[in-house]
Amino acid sequence: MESLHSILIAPFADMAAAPDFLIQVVWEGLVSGVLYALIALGFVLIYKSSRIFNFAQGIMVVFAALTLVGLYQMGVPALLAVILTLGVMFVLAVTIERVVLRPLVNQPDIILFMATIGITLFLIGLGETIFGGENKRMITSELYIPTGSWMLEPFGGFVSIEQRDVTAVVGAVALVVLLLIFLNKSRMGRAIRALGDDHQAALSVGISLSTIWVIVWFIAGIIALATGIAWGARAGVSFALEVIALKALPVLMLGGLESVTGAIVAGLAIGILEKVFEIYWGQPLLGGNTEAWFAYILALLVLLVRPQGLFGEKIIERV
Amino acid sequence: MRLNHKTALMAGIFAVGFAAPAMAQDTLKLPNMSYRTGPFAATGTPHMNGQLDYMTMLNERDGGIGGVRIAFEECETGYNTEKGVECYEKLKSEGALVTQPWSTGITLQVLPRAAVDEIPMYAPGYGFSAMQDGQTFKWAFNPPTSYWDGASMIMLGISDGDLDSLNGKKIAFLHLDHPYGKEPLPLLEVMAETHGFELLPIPVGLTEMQNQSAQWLQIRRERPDFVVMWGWGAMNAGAITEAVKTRYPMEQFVSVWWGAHEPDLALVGEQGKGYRALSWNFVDSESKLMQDVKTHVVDAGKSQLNQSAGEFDSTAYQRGILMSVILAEAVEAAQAEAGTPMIDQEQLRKGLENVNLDEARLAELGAEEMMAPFAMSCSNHTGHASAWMVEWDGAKFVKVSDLITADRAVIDPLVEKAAADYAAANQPWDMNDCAE
Amino acid sequence: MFYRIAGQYKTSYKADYALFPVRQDAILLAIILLVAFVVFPLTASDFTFRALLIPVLIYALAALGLNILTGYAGQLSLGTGAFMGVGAYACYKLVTIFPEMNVLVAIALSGFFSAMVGVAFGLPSLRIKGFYLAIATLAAQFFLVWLFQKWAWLYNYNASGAIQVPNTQMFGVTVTGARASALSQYFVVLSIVCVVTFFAINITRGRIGRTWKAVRDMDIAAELVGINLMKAKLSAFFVSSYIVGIAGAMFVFLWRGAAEADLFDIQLSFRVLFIAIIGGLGSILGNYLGALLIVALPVIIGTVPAMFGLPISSAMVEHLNTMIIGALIIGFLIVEPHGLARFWAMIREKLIIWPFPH
Amino acid sequence: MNAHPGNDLIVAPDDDGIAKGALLMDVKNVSLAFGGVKAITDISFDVRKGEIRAIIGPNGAGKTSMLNVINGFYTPQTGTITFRGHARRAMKPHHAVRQGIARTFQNVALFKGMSTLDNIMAGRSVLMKRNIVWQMLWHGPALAEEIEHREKVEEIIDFLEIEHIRHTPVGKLPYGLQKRVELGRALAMEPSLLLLDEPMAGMNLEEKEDMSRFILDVNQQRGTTIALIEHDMGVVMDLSDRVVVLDYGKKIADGPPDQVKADQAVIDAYLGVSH
Amino acid sequence: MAEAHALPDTFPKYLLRNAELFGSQWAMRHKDRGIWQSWTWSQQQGEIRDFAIGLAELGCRHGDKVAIIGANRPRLYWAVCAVQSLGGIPVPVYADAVAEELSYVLSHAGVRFAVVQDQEQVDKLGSFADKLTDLVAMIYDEPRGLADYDLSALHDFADVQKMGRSAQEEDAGRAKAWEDGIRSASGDDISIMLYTSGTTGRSKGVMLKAKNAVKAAQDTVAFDRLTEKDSVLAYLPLAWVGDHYLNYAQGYVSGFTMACPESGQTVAQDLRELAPTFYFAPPRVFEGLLTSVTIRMEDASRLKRWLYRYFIEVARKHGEAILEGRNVPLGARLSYAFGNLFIYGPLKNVLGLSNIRVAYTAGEAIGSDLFSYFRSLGVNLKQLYGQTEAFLYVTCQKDGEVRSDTVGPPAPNVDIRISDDGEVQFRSPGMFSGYYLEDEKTAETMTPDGYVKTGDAGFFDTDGQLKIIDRAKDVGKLASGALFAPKYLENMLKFFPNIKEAVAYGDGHEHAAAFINIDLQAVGNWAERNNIAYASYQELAGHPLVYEMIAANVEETNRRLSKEPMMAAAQIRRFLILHKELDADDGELTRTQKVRRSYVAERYAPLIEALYDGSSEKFVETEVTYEDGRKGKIRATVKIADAPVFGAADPVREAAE
Repeated sequence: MESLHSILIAPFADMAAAPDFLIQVVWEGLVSGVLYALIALGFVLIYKSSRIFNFAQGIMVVFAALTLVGLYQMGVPALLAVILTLGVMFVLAVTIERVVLRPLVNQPDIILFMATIGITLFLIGLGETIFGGENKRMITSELYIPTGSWMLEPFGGFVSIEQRDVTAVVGAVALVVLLLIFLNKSRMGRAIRALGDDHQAALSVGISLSTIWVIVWFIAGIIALATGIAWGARAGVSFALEVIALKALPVLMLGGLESVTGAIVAGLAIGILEKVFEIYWGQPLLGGNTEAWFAYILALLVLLVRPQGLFGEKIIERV
Repeated sequence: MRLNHKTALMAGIFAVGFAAPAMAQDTLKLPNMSYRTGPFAATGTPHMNGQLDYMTMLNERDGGIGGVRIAFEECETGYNTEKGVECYEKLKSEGALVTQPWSTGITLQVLPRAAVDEIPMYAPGYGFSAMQDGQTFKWAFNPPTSYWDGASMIMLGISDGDLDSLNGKKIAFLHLDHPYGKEPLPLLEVMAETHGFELLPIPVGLTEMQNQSAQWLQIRRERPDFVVMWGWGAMNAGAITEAVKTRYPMEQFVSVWWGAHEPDLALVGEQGKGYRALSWNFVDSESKLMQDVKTHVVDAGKSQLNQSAGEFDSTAYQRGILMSVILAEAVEAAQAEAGTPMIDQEQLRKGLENVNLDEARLAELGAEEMMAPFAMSCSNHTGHASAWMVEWDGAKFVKVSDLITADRAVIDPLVEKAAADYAAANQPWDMNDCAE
Repeated sequence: MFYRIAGQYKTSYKADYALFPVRQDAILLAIILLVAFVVFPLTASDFTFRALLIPVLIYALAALGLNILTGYAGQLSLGTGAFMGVGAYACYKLVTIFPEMNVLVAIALSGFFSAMVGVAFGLPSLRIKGFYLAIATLAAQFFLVWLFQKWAWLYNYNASGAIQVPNTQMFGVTVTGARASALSQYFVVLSIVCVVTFFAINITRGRIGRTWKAVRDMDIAAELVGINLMKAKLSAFFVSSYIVGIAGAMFVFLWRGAAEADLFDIQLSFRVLFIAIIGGLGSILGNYLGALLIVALPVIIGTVPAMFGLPISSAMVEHLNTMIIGALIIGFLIVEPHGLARFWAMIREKLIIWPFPH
Repeated sequence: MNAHPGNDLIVAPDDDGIAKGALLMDVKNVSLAFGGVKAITDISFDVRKGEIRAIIGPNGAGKTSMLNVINGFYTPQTGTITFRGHARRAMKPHHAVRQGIARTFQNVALFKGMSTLDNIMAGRSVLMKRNIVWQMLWHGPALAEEIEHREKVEEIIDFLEIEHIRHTPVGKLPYGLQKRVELGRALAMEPSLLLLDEPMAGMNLEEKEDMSRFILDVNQQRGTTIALIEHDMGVVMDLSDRVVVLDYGKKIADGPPDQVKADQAVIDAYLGVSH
Repeated sequence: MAEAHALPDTFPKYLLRNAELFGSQWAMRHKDRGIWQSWTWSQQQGEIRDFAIGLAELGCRHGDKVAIIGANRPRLYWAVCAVQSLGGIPVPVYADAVAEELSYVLSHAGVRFAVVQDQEQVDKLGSFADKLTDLVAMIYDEPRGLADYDLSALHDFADVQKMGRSAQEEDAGRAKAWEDGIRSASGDDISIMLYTSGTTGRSKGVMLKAKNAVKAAQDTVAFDRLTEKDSVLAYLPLAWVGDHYLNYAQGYVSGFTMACPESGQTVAQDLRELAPTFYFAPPRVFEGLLTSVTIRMEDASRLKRWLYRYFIEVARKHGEAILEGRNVPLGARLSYAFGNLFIYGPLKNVLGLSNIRVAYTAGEAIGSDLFSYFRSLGVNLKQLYGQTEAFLYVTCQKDGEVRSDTVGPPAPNVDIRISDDGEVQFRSPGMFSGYYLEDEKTAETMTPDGYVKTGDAGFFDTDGQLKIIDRAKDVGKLASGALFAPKYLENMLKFFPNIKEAVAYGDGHEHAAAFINIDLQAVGNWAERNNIAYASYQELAGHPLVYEMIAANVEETNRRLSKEPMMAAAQIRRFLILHKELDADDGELTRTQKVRRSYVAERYAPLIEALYDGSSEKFVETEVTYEDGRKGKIRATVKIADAPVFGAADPVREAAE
């Protein structure tokens, strides 16, 4: 009886008792969710265009952020460093296309998946070799990202909102909007979308497959840099960031591997729900740290009901 | 022809595999299990640089210890326990005189093995607190002070020496969810009971170190009177930034010595003012010790440290120097007792038991401002040096307390029990005979 | 060349089903076993045992378990590490609750616990397929590791949260704990691995193995030839998790000596997955080859700079090592996506038709 | 020391006590729809023991759906199927196999990574009983069982003349041979009713002749009842004893080939679509 | 009971003996259902007994002819013995014989039963059933497709065995009676009737008496020391004397294991699996093997090619000497041992020749390079010369005394003489007792003093080995009166890999001359390697460099001829390379790919004229038939080349004197 109370009633009572705190929790979750969604977006783009489950998206975030900070530390002005980093990400995209994707065309999914894990290891080694393994500070102010915070005071409590988080959210929204415009309006974008359905159809647009791949990986690189800046601003830049990228997996599954909308919605949902669950159920009842698994279990439960994910297309079995 | 290339590749791989590793001779093999990679590299690297640079300094300045050069080889573990065990075996096979496991996880794995292999284990400022019981832990040493000592000193520090003033208070214990982070818990639980404060352990998983918003939301909700941090690596930076964000009063935020790490605080700068840490060492870049290191190593370009980031003046780097100072003391003591510069593991163990860094010796070394004096013995493998509270003033750490000494009355019985339990769980277990 | 198969014909199906229908394979295996059981024990150092041989064997066994699930039954798993953990913690509990229990029995029993957990997390495989299924195993991975941390009963409320392997004896020889010699642990590991491998070969070549492969190749068709998909998938999860579980128990009891929850993190899962894939999915031999490459190679690479006296810091070696392993994985996937086992099969085929090229 | 060399007559194993010519399966008023789309509308027909029954019709007539209903892959909304005296509407495909219904597929559905032998052996999974413990030990009962079934499978391999590809992974075989292996796998299940979904699709003339011969041999020598879907009218008319014609999911004719051929509705249906 | 100690004189008697002596030794294997199904001698005896008694139940009696038609299958071999055990006469017939031919043989022999392999043969026999008035029943091995045939006169082999078994069950003495029947049989009974394939005229039924057949086999089994430990792969046509003798007769006498391949297409694979110890193949099989080795080695890696070339050279130098146990330097032995490890062993392994103790080739001449190649690898390859009428062996080579250009000294107990006109004649233990129902032809073949005319021309070489040069009727004389044996020349030419076919002329002419067909594959390869472009056979054939190459071959032929006293006069002075390949579709070759010399001469008369009128080229127009049956004409100007001749040491004008 008591346990039922603590599971079903007490958490909601808590929420009602301190709505400001609830808002803070949701906001924190939302910010995480935006970043999850960004990482997942990189996954989705690559998966849509090449059926590759790109495990390296996480390390690309770290690598982009490290490159940016590393270049700055070498004395390159901040904004130039951003441009140079984009150049590095482009070179990376071209290299991956040439060295990894092209020879592995038509291999089974799991092989490509493993290859991206190989890329991950390689980039970790490369990044550590060049930039060292220690934690670095993101060059937040140098990039004109505001660092202060706003204090809202609703319901007699307070909600602290970091300006850089707001920047991250705004930046992410802008990035997504730009991306959607690109995908829907440009010829290249349409080719990428078509690729998900049919290679031939995409080729008929007149753009070669390898060009598309380079572009897609490059876009994934841009997203990675954006994610890296946003996340790095919160917790510094180090290889520990990579583990966060694993969170993108349940986001993807939940959203459906091919759905851009799915990635965004699922990212936000997971970000908020895991935080709320952790604060109101996990910490009081389960000893905390439930964020380590909440997203996966949630995705699993949803998949049991909808095996193709929330926004995936229904799979009809035929013989 | 593809096959032939592949065959050649395989042949090469196996050829390399069976070649025996070369061995150097006539050196004191004092290897270190370092981690300059991975999420803990940030705090690990300066310590390891310090350890290495002091040994290099001895080699450069004195030609080693007792005329024998020191081979301070590093084996990279990445804070990974598996790699650590591999390193242990590798270094053991190379004839290491000492094992410095550098992570509580690795320490726990290596502890029983080192006892069987009869290699002294040197875990300065970390490891298993019960290792102070030299009678049980014949081969393990954790000078100058243990985590339980540290926890006790922090409690004394925040209560200004009056533990009962903590009665009714709520103290959050923000720790890495790892053997290291859990280490002080038994002591804190006992103290909470005795002194009537509420202990709220808040673990931080390895994957959450950089995103502790859940933990800090909990702290915000629970509003503890103090947050005691037992973090490492990227966790500390994460916690400090979150604390600032959550507007947790910095003066109620205290860390164990690893939290006295300037780069972590540099992230928040002025906003970190009032943050405190217990430290058994203090920066004194002008001391003779540090100046010798600067002259012989840093300026000679033989150091790996990151000068531009001010690493030389950092607490962590200088703490690393002191870690090697203690070990070098032990080697000297061992050489004196053995009457030969080339010592073996058993002799080094004896040497460690005979380390006596009293004020005079510290002054002789030029480190009198840098740490408190202590001495080890057969039955005391920790030495229990006292420590200071240091506080971040927005740019650097400053001493804000006198030397604090741990409360032995609480700790020693716990140590005794833990040591006995340990020996029981690891039967058969060889004890150290300290009667002589 | 050395394979002379002329005259090695089979006059009964029984002979056709011999473990090694080709004599030279049997000879080769005999040589390998001789080296493993006699030559290594006489020559290898503790370091070789502890850093190379024992981990290679244990990882190979874990990869074998995974391979049954992923390579034979086609169900991708990213949770191997956690299932190893279940085996390890189960073994620890068994040994501490029943101190009189022979550690071999404890290891064998601990596999059943991981098998049970494996089946539980395998249930979603009936509805979820392909990469989506990976989420089920990932959920297992993260949830179980969390459980290992939070459920203090599992580590006997040990302050450090770690489990410490006690010294136990078998036939008067200490085989676990710090007092066990590397040699005795090696023998125990080797024997278990040999026996399990033998069983695994038998299962995979018989009816059950065929059922798994059928499900892997085309599950709809498998169902329509009368294979009960639920039974097939869950039996694969069971057998796979059992083997992975005892590999986990051995991992801690016969190699590491102590463990904390993080040991069984996703990196371990990936490592085992690498071994299975580089070795060759759907192969038994591949697991050993893969383990040799993934486990032994870094150790060997680590000794190379020292051998040539190169002044490279150990951290740099580690960084380069990570890069090399990453590049190797990509390289191997490009050159031979079916893994080292296929590579060996090609060499063997070449040796059989030597001197002809095809 | 094999006691039975050469080629023993393969005896139909489905000793189900149903006399030749008696009712084996009765499909009654079956309808099937996906969403709102009707695939099959109220179809009834029967299959008698020992006959070759053809189901024909233009593209999209619902032929494959009909087979899918018969072997339990689809569950019809209405109607019953009585097989060997047991009536049912829904069942799991593997239960259908246990009841004695085996099938092949329009697009070959073999286990690509497995050899011909293993594919056919997989068809006997249902008939093999040894549990995992025996399988682990292999030597002894599991091996004896394996050999027992291997002998049966070798008979099929011999029967279908695919000895030379016994150990070839089926993914590497040409299409015609794959079809043959698939037939072998279905035969391995020792079915009382064999469903063939366009067994000759995509084959050249020679392959079609071979396949026709195998189908006839299966029917005659093993006494297996066959229901087949086929596009090639010539083949159907030659092979089958009775034909049921579907169009747009409805039955439009049913009877012996000659009668069906002359049926006006059938002629119209086939003229309506170009072939 | 004196008989018990004497050697058996019929094959069924050997069956009983073998079942007793080697009861648990393997008698028969058959690759079937993926494995080598095997029977021991006692199992084989059981199978044969059941079938024989069943056959007897069907009415088979002493003297009945029983046709055996099909591929090499254990049951057909058992049928042979079963028939013999009943005193009947098995008549094996070529399975690929057309209905017409089959109908002639079966009605000529008056078969009462036919044991056939499968539906195909049943159908074939059915097509002329009206002619087989004596036929009582047909028994088939494979039931496939025969289910709905009229069953009254058609029996499954297994059913007949079943009948046999139930007869034994009913009458316990039946088996004993069967064995007694065998024991009491006479060696004078006809053991088998083999119809010679009719290259000329109708097939003739060669009757072989049991005791003669057995004696011949005993001799050669002793000669090659064959034992029950040996094994063979029976892949040659069942109806051919070679198969019956080498596998069946020798098998029963020695007790070795006979193995039947899975099918005609899998012989190479089966050979490789089985690795028999005794092997027979006609030269073209060895040639095919060598060609495939050469071609496959071309694609091998550089290292392998080098190893191959190096060690084959070592083998060429020392291999035969080592095989024959002659003195070889230690270094060479060592090289050879390495060669064995890296090349010879693996090569023999992939060819299935690893365990060969004795191998024979016969039927046509074999090139010395080809012959030496296999011998140098350590394959004890030898030649024999034989005939159906002799029950195979006339001559055969002894181990260690092997040459490629002779067929060896007379086989044990064989008496050979060369007639005045050069024809080889013999008397042998296995000699036939006459053609069935054709006494006239028997008389034509036998000399009055009991020798058999072989129809082959030949002579004994100095070391007593027989050399066969041609069919006796083809041997002609040059205008000078010197011996001219066209086939001999042709064979010598054909041993060059570049020459596929040769047609030699010279009978009645001043000198010998030849048409040559190049081997498109070999010469084409050569052209490719030397960057010689060509669009057609015709173009390649006319290429000057090709002429040069062939001229060198002809010259070498002449050099060799000059060393042979009998042949030196017939050196080839002029030759031409024919502009088209000789083709069976154009009637230039028989269907068995033998040159029809006279037809070619007629068709290319202008070219022959040119060979002898000294002109250096000649325009010809030839009608050809394309593969699809259309006819067309090809035109070409064919060059004629001269070849140097070598002085003979001692020209001999007459052959056998």
